[in-house]
Amino acid sequence: MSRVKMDVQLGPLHLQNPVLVASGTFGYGSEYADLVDLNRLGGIMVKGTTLRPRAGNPMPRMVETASGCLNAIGLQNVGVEAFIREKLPFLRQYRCAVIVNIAADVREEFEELAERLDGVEGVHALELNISCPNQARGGIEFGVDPEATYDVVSRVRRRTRLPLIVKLSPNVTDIRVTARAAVDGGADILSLVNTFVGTAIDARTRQFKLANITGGLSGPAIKPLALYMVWKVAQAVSVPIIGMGGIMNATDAVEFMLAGASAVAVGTANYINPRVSIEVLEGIEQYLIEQGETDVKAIVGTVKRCKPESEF
Amino acid sequence: MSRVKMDVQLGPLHLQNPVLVASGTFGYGSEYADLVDLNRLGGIMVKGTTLRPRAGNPMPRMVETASGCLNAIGLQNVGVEAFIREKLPFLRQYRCAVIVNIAADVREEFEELAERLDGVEGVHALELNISCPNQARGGIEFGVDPEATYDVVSRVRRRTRLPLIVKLSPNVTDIRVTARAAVDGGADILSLVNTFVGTAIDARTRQFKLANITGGLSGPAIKPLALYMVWKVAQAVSVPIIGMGGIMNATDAVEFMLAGASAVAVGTANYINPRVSIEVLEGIEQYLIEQGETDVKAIVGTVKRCKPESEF
Amino acid sequence: MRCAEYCEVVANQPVATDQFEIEIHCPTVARYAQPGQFVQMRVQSGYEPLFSRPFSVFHRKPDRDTFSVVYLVRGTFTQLLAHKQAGDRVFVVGPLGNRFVVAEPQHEKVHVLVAGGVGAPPLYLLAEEMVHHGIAHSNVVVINGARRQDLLVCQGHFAGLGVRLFTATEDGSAGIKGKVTDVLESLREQGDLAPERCQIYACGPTAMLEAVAAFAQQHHVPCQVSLETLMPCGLGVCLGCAVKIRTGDGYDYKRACVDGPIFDAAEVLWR
Amino acid sequence: MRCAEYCEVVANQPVATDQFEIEIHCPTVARYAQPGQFVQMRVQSGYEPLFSRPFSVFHRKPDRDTFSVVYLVRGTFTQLLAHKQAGDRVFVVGPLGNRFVVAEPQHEKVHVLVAGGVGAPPLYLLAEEMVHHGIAHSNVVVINGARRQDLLVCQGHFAGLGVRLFTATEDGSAGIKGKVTDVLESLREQGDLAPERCQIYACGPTAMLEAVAAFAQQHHVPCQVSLETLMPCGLGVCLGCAVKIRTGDGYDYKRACVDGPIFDAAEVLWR
Ligand SMILES: Cc1cc2nc3c(=O)[nH]c(=O)nc-3n(C[C@H](O)[C@H](O)[C@H](O)COP(=O)(O)OP(=O)(O)OC[C@H]3O[C@@H](n4cnc5c(N)ncnc54)[C@H](O)[C@@H]3O)c2cc1C
Ligand SMILES: Cc1cc2nc3c(=O)[nH]c(=O)nc-3n(C[C@H](O)[C@H](O)[C@H](O)COP(=O)(O)OP(=O)(O)OC[C@H]3O[C@@H](n4cnc5c(N)ncnc54)[C@H](O)[C@@H]3O)c2cc1C
Ligand SMILES: Cc1cc2nc3c(=O)[nH]c(=O)nc-3n(C[C@H](O)[C@H](O)[C@H](O)COP(=O)(O)O)c2cc1C
Ligand SMILES: Cc1cc2nc3c(=O)[nH]c(=O)nc-3n(C[C@H](O)[C@H](O)[C@H](O)COP(=O)(O)O)c2cc1C
Ligand code: FES
Ligand code: FES
Repeated sequence: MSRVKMDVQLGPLHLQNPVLVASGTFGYGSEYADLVDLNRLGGIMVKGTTLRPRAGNPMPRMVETASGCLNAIGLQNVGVEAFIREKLPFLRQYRCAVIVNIAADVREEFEELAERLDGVEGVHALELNISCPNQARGGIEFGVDPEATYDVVSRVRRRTRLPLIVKLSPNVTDIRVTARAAVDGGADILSLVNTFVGTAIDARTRQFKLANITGGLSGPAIKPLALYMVWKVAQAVSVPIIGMGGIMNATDAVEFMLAGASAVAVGTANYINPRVSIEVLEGIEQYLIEQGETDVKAIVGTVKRCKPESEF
Repeated sequence: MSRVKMDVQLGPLHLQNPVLVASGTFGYGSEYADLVDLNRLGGIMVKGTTLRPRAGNPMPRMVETASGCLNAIGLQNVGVEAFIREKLPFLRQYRCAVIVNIAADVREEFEELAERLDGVEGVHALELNISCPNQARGGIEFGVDPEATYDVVSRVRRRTRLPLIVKLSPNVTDIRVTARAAVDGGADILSLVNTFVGTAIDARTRQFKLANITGGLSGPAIKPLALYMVWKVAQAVSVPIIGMGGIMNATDAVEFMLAGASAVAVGTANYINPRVSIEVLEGIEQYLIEQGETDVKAIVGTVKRCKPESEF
Repeated sequence: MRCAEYCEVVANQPVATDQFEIEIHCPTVARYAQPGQFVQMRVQSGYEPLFSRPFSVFHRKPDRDTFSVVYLVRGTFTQLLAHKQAGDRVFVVGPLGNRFVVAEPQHEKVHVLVAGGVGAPPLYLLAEEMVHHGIAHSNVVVINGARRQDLLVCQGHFAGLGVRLFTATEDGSAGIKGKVTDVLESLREQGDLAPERCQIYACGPTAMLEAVAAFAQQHHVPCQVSLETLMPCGLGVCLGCAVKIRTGDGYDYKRACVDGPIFDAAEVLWR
Repeated sequence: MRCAEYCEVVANQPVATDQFEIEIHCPTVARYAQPGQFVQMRVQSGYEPLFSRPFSVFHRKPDRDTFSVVYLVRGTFTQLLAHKQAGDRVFVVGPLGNRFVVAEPQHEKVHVLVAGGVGAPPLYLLAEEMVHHGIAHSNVVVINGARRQDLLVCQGHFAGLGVRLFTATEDGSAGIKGKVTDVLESLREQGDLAPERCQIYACGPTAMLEAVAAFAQQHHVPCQVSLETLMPCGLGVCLGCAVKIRTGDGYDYKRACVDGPIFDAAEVLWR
C-alpha cells in the first residue's frame, strides 16, 4: 500500500490516482494488458472513436523529429458500435476509469456519439476531441474557434450525463479563450494539450515525409509549450485539468501538476516503454514522500515564482 | 568560387547568399569576427534594438529543454544610439547585409526607431520584431493581432525607405492572417518564426525555472512547427520569406527553402557551433550540386507531396 | 508470453560489413520467440532517436536464456547499438508480431526461403525449425541474396544446417551474379517450384519482396512476406505501421506489428 | 587568439570521486589560455544536452600542444565526457573570458587563492604562473576546501609547487574540519591578511564565493571571484549568463562569459 493519498476527484469523475494514458497511445487497453496491470492506472483514454469505422490516412503516417514525433493517423478506428461490442467488455473487467475519446467532422455526429455512449456500462467519461479537422469548416479544427467550441460542447452536454472532458487544441493564439468557451458550454473537465500542427520534409527526395503533408507534434519537444498552456488555463478556469504533452517520467508529470493539472495523461511515452504509466505513478508517490506530502492533491497548482538570480 | 549561383533577391534587398544569422543569436557580429569570416554571410540580423538601452530581465534567463531552449532575456541591449555609434562602424567594414531588428512596447517607438535608422550608412534593412510583449496592450504581442500588426507595420513603412522585414510570431491560430496583415501594411519581406511561448518548472524546488516565468522556445524542438508555418505563409503571400526555427545544419536550411523560404536564418545553433552559419552555406552549395541545380533560387518552394505508401 | 525489461548484452560482434550480431540475455524471448517474430529494442537513454527499433529474432538459445539479432548499421539507433558491449543493458520488448507459418503438409512441401541482406536472420530461425521438425534437408531451399559478398549474412549458419543453399549477389562476388528472383526463375525452369508442392517465405528489402511477390503471383506459388515499416510502438496501438491488405475488392489498413509482419504476398497492396 | 575546432582527447583519467582530468590536444588553448579563462566543450553529436558546457583550464602544456580540465560528473554532459577515451574528439571553443589579475606590485603582495571543490583547477594555473613569475612561495597561500577528502582536487599539484597550502574539509577527513572561511579567519587572526598587502582570488561554489566575498568586504581585503552561471554561448551574444554588477548606486547586467567570469567581489550583487 502506498503511504500517500493518491485518489483525485475531477468534478464528477473520481479516479483512484491521477495517472491516465492518453488517447491514441494505449489502444483499447487490451494491447498492453499482459505488460501493464491495468488495475493500477487512474484511467484509460481510449483511441479516438468515430460514429462509423475509419480507414485512416495513407502511409507514411508518422515521423520522428528532434525529441518528438509527428503523426497523421487520420483517426483509424473501429467505430463506436464495434468499440462497445468488441473492446468495452474487456475493459469492464478492470477498476480503472474508461474514458472514451470521441471525434467527428460535423456537430451532429458528436451529438450522436454522446447519446450512444450515455449510460453504456463501463464508460466512465467522455473526452471530446475537438482538435481534429472539421470538414464542415473546411478542415479547420473546431477547437481553435471559441464559438464553435461553445456550440459543440453545449450540444454534447445536452446529450449525456457522463462526466464531460473537453480536449483543447494548442494551435491557438490564446488557449484561455477556448478553455472558457468549453467551460461555458458545459465541460466538467478540460484536458490539454492535443498535438501541435507541424510538418517534416525530406531534403533528398524534396518531398513531405507524411503522406498527409502535415501532422501533429507530440513528445518531449512540446513539453515547455504544454506546461505553459496548462498553467495559463489553470488560472483562467475553475474546472479541473488533465495535463499532457511530452510526459516521459514522473518528474514531468509532477511539473504538470505543479502548473495546475489535477491529473496527467501519458502519451507518446507509452510507445517507448509500455510500463511507463506505472513508473510515473510510482515516481509521483516517491516524490510526494520526499517532499513530505501526504496527499497528491496538495501539490496541484503550487508552483511559485523563483527567487530572481537564485541560479547564481 | 562556388559552382552554383547563391545570391538571392528578397524584394528590394539583395543578399550575396541566402544564409543569415538570426537576431539575438549573433550579437553585433564583432563577437564572432575572429571565428567566422563575416564577409561570407548573407547577412547579420543584429540583436533586438530599442529606442533606449534596456537592462533586461533578472536571471535565470535561459533554460535547456528537450532539443530546445527557453529564453527570457528581456531585450537587454545598448539602445539605438549606442548601436549606431559603437556597433555599426565595425559592421560597415564587411560586405554582408546588416539588418537591424527593432523592438518597442508602443507603436510610436517603432516609428521613431525606423526614422532614426532610415538612411544611416551601413544599415541594409529593418526587421520589425512585433513578437515581443506590448505594454500598451497589457503584455500581449502586437504580432498576434492582425489589426495591431497592420497598424504598426504601416506606421513604420511611412517612416523608412529601407527594405522592411516583418518578423512574425508563431503564437497564433492562423499565421497566414498576421502574414497578410503585415504585407498589407507594407512589409517587403516576412521572417518567421520567432520563439514559441513556453515555461519550465523545477519539480524539486517547485519553482519556475525562469525568473520571468515564461520564455520563448527555440531550437530543433520547434523545427516541425516552424517549417509548417513557413510553408503555410509561402502559399498565402507573394513577398519573399526568411525562414528560421531550429536550423542546425544545411539539411534543415534546405528544408525551409523547399517549404518556401527564399533565405534562412540560423539562430540557437550559433551558440553551439560559432561556425555553423558557414557550414550551412557550404552545405547548401553541396546539396545543390548533388541535386544538379545551378541556382539556389530554383529550389525555393518546390517541395512535393510524397507518393503515398512510398515508405513501405 | 512477452516481456518488457532491461536485458544484459552477452556479446556484440561484427558478422559482415557494417553488420553485427548481438546476443542478449532475455529468458522470455529466448524461450518463446517464433521464426519471423521480432523484438523492439532501446539503448538510448534520452530522446535521440525517440522510438525503439524493431529487429527480427535470429538465434534462440533457451539453454543460455539468450537470443540474438543481426543488424545492419544504418542510422542513429544502430550506431548506438554497435557501441554496446557485454554487460551493457538494452531495453527489450518482445517477442512481437506473428510468425512464418510452415505450409502443411510440411513434410511433403518444398519450402523456399528467400532472404535479402539482413532479411536472412529470421529465415535462418525458420530453416532451423524446419530441420528440427524433421523436414528433409532437400526440401528446404534457401536463396540468400545481397548486393555484394561482404553484405551476405548467415551463410555459414545456413550451410551448417545442410539445407539446399543458393547464393546470389548483384556483382557476382559470391554465388550467381544476379538477384534472388533469377534463382527462383532457374529453379522454376528446373521444375523445382511446382505450385501445389511449394511455399515461398521471403524477408528482405521491400523492392525485393515486391519482385518475389510478383514472381509468386505469376507462377501461382503461395508466398509469405515479412514487411518492414516504421514501428513506433510495436504493440498495435499507434497505427503508424499500417499496410494495405486486400479485403474483397477493397483494402484495409492492417498493423504490420501485430497483424504482421508476415503477410500473404497475394493480399499485400504494394502501392 | 581563440579557436573553435574538433580536438583529440589525449587522456581522460579519474582524479577524485566522480572527478576526472581530461587532456585535450589543442594548440591554441595550450598556448594562449590564461589563469581563470575557460573553454566551451561539446561531445554530444545531437541535442542532448543542447548547449556546450564551460570548463576552466587547469593545465597548459604548450610543449605537447595540450591543455587539461578537471571536471566533476554532475549531469548529462559530464557523464558523456567521462566516457571519452584517448583518440575521441571533442569540440572546443576557447580560450574564453577574462583572467585573474595578479595584484601589483606582485612580489610584495600575499596572494591568497581560495578553492572550493572543482574550483581548484584554474587557481592551480594561477599559482603555477605566480611561482613561474618568481613570486616567493611563502607569498602564495592556497586554501583548498571540499566537503570530504575524496572530493579535494589538485592537492598534489599545489603541494608540488611548494606554495603554502591549507586544507579544509567539512567533515575533517583532511586538513582542518571546517570551511575555507575558517582558514581565512585564522590567517587573519595570525596577521597574515593585512588588507593593504593582500589579495584574495576565489573559485568554487557560489555559496562559498559569497561567504569569501563577505569576509573580504568585512576585512577590506581586495578579492576577485570567478562566477559560475549557465553559459549557452560563451561568446557574449546570448545574454543568458548575466550577473548583476554594481555601477554607482545602481547595477548593470554584465556577461559572465566575456566581462567575466572573474569579477571584483565588491562589485557583485549577490542577490
Ligand atoms: C519487423 C522488422 C524486423 C526488422 N529486423 C531487422 C533485422 O533483423 N536486422 C536489421 O538490421 N534491421 C531490421 N529491421 C530494420 C531496422 O528496424 C532498421 O534498420 C532500424 O530501425 C534502423 O534504425 P536507425 O536509427 O539505425 O536508422 P534510421 O536513422 O532510422 O535510418 C537511417 C537511414 O536508413 C534508412 N532506413 C531505416 N530503416 C530502414 C529500413 N527498414 N529499410 C531501408 N532503409 C531504412 C532511413 O530511411 C535512413 O535513411 C527490421 C524492421 C522491421 C519492421
Ligand atoms: C566559467 C566556468 C568554469 C567552470 N569550470 C568548471 C571546471 O573546471 N570543472 C567542473 O567540473 N565544472 C566547471 N564548471 C561547471 C560546469 O560547467 C558544470 O558542471 C557543467 O555544466 C555541468 O553539466 P552537466 O550537463 O553535466 O550537468 P547538468 O545536467 O547541466 O546539471 C546536473 C545537475 O547539476 C547541477 N549543476 C549544473 N551546473 C552546476 C554548477 N555550476 N554548480 C552547481 N550545480 C550545478 C544542475 O542544477 C543539475 O542539478 C564551470 C562553469 C563555469 C561557468
Ligand atoms: C499516434 C498518436 C495518435 C493519437 N491519437 C489521438 C486520438 O485519437 N485522439 C486524441 O484526442 N488525441 C490523440 N493523440 C494525442 C495524444 O492523446 C496527446 O494529446 C498528445 O500526443 C500529447 O501528449 P504526448 O506528448 O505525451 O504524446 C494521439 C497522439 C499520437 C502520438
Ligand atoms: C537568446 C535568444 C535571444 C533572442 N533575441 C531576439 C531578439 O532580440 N529579436 C528577435 O527578433 N528574435 C530574437 N530571438 C529569436 C531568434 O532570432 C529566432 O527567431 C528564434 O530563436 C528561432 O530560431 P532558432 O530556433 O534557430 O533559434 C532570440 C532567440 C534567442 C534564443
Ligand atoms: S507499430 Fe504501433 S501499431 Fe504497429
Ligand atoms: S554565455 Fe552567452 S552571453 Fe554569456
